[in-house]
Amino acid sequence: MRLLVTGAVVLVLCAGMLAASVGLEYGVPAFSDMDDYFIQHGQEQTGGNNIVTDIVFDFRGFDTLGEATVLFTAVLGIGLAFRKRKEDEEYDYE
Amino acid sequence: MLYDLPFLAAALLMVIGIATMLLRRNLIKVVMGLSLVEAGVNLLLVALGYRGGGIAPIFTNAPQDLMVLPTVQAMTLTNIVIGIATTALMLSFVMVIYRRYGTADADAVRRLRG
Amino acid sequence: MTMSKIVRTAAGWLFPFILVFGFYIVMHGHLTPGGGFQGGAVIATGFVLLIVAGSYGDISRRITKASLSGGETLGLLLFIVTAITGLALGGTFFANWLADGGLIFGNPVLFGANPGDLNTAGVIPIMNLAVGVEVLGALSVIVLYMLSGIAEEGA
Amino acid sequence: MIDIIHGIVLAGLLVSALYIVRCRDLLSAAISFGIFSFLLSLEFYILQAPDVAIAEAGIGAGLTTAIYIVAIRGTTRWEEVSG
Amino acid sequence: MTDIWTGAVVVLGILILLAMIRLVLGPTVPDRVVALDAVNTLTVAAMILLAVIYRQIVFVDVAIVYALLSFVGTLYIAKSVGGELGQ
Amino acid sequence: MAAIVTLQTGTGFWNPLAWCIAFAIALVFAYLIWMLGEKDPGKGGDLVRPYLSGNPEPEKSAVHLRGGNLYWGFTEALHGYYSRVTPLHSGILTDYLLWFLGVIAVVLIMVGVLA
Amino acid sequence: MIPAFILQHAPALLLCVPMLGAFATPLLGRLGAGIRNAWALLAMLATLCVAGILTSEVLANGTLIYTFGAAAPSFAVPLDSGGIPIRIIFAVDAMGAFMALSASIVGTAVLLYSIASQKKNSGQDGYYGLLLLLTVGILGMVCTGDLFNFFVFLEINSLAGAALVAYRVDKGVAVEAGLKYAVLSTLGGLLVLFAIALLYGQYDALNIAMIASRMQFTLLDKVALVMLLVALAMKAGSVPMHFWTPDAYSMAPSAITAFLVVASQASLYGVFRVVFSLYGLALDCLTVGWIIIILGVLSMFVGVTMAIPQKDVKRLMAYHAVSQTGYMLLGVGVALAVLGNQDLLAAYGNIAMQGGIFHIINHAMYKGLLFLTAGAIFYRTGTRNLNRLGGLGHSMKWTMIFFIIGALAIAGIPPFNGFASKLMIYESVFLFNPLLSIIAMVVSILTLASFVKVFHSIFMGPALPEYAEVREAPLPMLIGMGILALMVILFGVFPQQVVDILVAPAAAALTDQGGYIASVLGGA
Amino acid sequence: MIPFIATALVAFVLYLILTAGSGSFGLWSPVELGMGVLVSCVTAAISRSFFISDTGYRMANPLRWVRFAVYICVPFFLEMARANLDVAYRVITGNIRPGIVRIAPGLKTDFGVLMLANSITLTPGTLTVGVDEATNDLFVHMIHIGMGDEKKEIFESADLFSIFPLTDWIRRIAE
Amino acid sequence: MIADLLILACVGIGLLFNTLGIIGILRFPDVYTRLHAETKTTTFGTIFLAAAVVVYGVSRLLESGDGQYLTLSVHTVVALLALAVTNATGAHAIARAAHRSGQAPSPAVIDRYLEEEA
Repeated sequence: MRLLVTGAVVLVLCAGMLAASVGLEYGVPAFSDMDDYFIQHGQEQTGGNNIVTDIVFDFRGFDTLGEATVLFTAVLGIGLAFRKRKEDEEYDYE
Repeated sequence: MLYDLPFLAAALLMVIGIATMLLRRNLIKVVMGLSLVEAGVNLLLVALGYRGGGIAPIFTNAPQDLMVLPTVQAMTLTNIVIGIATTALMLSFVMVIYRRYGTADADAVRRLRG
Repeated sequence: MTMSKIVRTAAGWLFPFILVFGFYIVMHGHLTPGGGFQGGAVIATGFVLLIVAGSYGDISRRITKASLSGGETLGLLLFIVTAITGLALGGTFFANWLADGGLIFGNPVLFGANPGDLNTAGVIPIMNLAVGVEVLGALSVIVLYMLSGIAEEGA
Repeated sequence: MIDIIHGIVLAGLLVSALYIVRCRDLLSAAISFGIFSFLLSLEFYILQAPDVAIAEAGIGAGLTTAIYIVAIRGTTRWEEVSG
Repeated sequence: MTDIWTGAVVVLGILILLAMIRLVLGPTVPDRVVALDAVNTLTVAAMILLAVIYRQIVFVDVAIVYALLSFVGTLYIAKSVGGELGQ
Repeated sequence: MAAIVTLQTGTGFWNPLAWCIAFAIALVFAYLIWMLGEKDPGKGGDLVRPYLSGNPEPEKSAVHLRGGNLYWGFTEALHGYYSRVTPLHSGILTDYLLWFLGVIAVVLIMVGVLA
Repeated sequence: MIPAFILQHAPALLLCVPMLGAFATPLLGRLGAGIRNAWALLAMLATLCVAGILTSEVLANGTLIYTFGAAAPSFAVPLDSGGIPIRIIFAVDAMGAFMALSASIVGTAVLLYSIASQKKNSGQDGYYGLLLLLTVGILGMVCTGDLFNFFVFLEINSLAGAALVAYRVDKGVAVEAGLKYAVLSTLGGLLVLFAIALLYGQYDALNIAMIASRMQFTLLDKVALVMLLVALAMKAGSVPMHFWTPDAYSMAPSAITAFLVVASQASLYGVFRVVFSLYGLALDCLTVGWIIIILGVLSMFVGVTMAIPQKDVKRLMAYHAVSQTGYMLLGVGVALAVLGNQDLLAAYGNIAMQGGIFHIINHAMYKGLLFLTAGAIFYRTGTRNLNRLGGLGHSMKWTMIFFIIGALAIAGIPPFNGFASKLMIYESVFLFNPLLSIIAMVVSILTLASFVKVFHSIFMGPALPEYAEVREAPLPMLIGMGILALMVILFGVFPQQVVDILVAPAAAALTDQGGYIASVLGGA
Repeated sequence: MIPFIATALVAFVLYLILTAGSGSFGLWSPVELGMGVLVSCVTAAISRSFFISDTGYRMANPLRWVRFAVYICVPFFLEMARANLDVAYRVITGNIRPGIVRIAPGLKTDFGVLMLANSITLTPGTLTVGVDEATNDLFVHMIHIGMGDEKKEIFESADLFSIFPLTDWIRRIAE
Repeated sequence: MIADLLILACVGIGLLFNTLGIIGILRFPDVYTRLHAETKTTTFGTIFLAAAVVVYGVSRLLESGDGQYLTLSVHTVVALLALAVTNATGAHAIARAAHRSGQAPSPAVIDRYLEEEA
């Protein structure tokens, strides 16, 4: 039963995701105005030759800050998971 | 049909990852499935930005030519780092669970229910 | 438990090479492929290589979690302070306040395809460095923590 | 010509992904994941995204494999037999 | 001239697929690691050649990262197989 | 004052102040009624001793109605519903994932067909 | 009075203040616990101030635009770009400011409470850092006007939440809950990213307003809509994707649970933002509206019925959180279903919408209050099992009073705030479909019944001997609870003020898609 | 201090190699040089204790580096070519007779052992399997052991290589 | 023209050896012999492929005097060195691990390491 449901779900999702690959045309983006702006003006506005880095650190620098924060969060979380606990920190959950 | 290959592969990777998460009971396998889904999304993102005959958007030593779209690459970079952060966090959880429960079987890790 | 002498020696020799290469990637992020994340990941992999070649107990004494996570925090603070400085100097958050200023990293850039000059791009190299330090600290401390998890179990 | 390379790399990706799904030995799955990361990085490279390729090579191939191996060592190597 | 390079990359790709047969067949974990190493080496070669095909010199850096770092995963697997990890 | 606190709900209004006043008045009435009763039943008399068929009075903590027993009747009446719904919260991660993805699939079909 | 500098840069400061606080917390933790606590509290209070300033500014002057990295914050569209936004843009409209204010109020209360409740625990550096990071995630989600930025903050939200859920690693149960939360929300996040990729691939834009102005509702947009809608609804904890909610809410430290409610509501905000601002009238409002309504009704009913037989007090409250989420989905879903019809929208759609949005802040307050009281009880007695608790009304009087306030508010008893928003929902939904309204009322009654049970079994009855030494909760915890209780009463007594000042602009901002686009793109 | 300087020099040279061609043809721009100094100092500060584990500083001698380069280019490469032809022959014919033998090269430094082990691994039909930590003896898996050779307790390291005595080269480089 | 021929030859040799290596991986009976094939032949083949690239770079450098071709050659050599060192060390690590995990060389006439470890 469970296998059947799983199969059906996977099939539907497969159809949905394949629809995505059919709807878009590979190699020919429909619009490219934002990225063309980056390519044409990125170098003069930021001074970096690598447009990807320009985007990562200048145009979309805030995403990068968020992403560094994600890494920081993961480190804090892992540190909490493997921390050494005090003796009296046992709880009764039931 | 060969033309859309990267999109097809990305979709298939996502579906394979989802199937792994649903069908496999080991928690590490579940996390691996998640990583597969993430890889599929990354591939989709990068493939979306490809322009036929384009070159990488780096002006150092590049021939003057059409360039592929750079924004998706920045997004993919971000997503890769987010991916390893989540993967590491979840694997740590799995390790702690194994130490407390003695198992990493999703069907057995179910003290919270009802 | 350590790996064999060959692997240890190779790791010791490769480590500075990986470090230099990682810093190269970090500092040339605005010219060549790479940047803070990639370079930081490369350096972190260097640390991870040292950890695998030696024993956990030995390495965790020489490279402490505290110093690595301290470096991570410092990198993040440098990053956000660089961004805030743009705000404080009258621009906005994340404004590129060093570009074309003539100061450090402030050379005007040549347009079009050119080999590139390290001394350009304003705050981008600084942010690259900050993110590089952050990522290297974070990723290597993750592996150290996870190894501490199994070391505790084995003991 | 490039299309053929595309096809080959993507086929390799799918094969290694399917192998991750079906093998019961988690260590083998982690190795397969390493190959998967390599090929994904190569695919990014072919798609003209060298930045992403470096990130995937460094993070995906080096660190993720290491983290998976440590996690497998910290738990169990063999997947439970379903039943 | 470009055809030579491209043809070489295609051959390398086929070789990668062949090496993955060992991944699937390999009875033990070390056998699979052999496949991993082979794929790694071939990928580095393919990347160097592709840098020439694309005339993007800076792409070679990716190959260096690859060559330096893939080894770490191999070492972890070897340490784990040898039963030395975490002791 | 009344206008400030009145909530217009489109079809009507709601005034918490008025409600509070009404509630206070009701409280006053209740207090008055309570005052009408006997002031002091007296200590130790038969009037205040619980009658338990002649048995001694049990300890107070023993008669405290525990939370789990409070709506026993309700859950028993809806037993058919609970016996179906409770097992769905199986605690198994993959089941949760299946529900999530299943809803996505269903909504995908709904949106794809209807919209 | 307030420097123009802060006014101008309020959206950026709103995020970088708690970020700076979070980054420095582990370093300051090495200096001493007191310094660290003071620092965290300072950062949170500063965030609250900035949120207040931002809200007043937005309510006074309309949508606030902040462009990251541009020469001036309002340069959303560069002159030479042909009218397309390039950089990350924060577009804080009334709805976003409303959510930000609500989140920072709850955050302050929770942080105050934590200073007392976590005193004995290890790993407090990480705890406070993660608490501030969770704030960052929530605030970022509600402020951003950029889809990818939304995804990044969603991930911060998920990871910080999961790490905090797993905070009590002692028996592994909390880690189990954390793992479930992490896996589900990461998968949800990836599907959100998939949807963003589809939208990007079609329109080459990441800005919500830009995509909205180019929206054509093709097949791909439908797929993206489903992914965004369901993934965010899952994060908000609606039935039948709610299974992680009771696990995570019951196992997290109580202060965190109170904040996780707000974190879920940020996802709910995401649902509303996607449906109204991103798609707007382009989508088939009736179908999607009914999908949301069905999710809402299911949430209400299943949540409350599952709550009744629970033994664990926090698990019970968690199911109630699911149930209350249903009200918000119901209210907003009704508004969405009639979005295309101006007459119906004016007749009851707007009121339903306002009710749903008002319920968001009300729910954040009273559910936070309830979880905090549960945490205080757990802190003193060490158990959460209703079968073992009893007679605490003798020793924990203030906690009992706060609990009564919260319980009456959640059950929709006047004069507390829950009633006001529920009344709006009942009346407007009754005009839409009487059956839904009746279900909502029944659910409300069941909620009351279930809280009577909780109240009875925790506070009533004779003082039990095993809790003879139980005292009142410490002062900072009471202050934290007191702040929320005060808000509950205030919102209940002056509902029209809150609706007029905060809720109605928020609802108007959501339904006015054209205004949103125009404010970002500059009068398109 | 000496380890620091040595490591920094190596790092600086590597950095220069990596950035060759950054100026005009083959030259380095001044900023690049300054950054190189900075990077190599940081590298040295972090990695000196891992890079130089022996107390001796034999490798600081430039002559040894020249010898190293010559070693890589001529004897090692030729041996490697021969090895590959050998393995290619065995791949095609399948004519193998493998076994693990012990050799005692008598090298004293870790770097020498590393070089020999890697040379052995990359050259004729041999693969380093293990190393005796105390005596620096290597255990070598050979793809083809000559008839009767398996009786020998310890193999001569010279037997492994056919054209050049690589062990002596390594001894001259590393010791 | 000479450069072209040289490149052709190098690519040919490189591909030949790589192919032989992969065949060896598939054909040999146990992990140690497979490692022989993998380590030596694929590294050697890659050396030749890289040599082809270096030849290309040098020829273009002499032709155009453009500094970027120097970068190409130098970086290729660096990649090659890194590959050689890591491949050899990695092969050693795998072999040692395989031996430690109790996998004896299957057709073997002698195993001194086993005696040592025992």
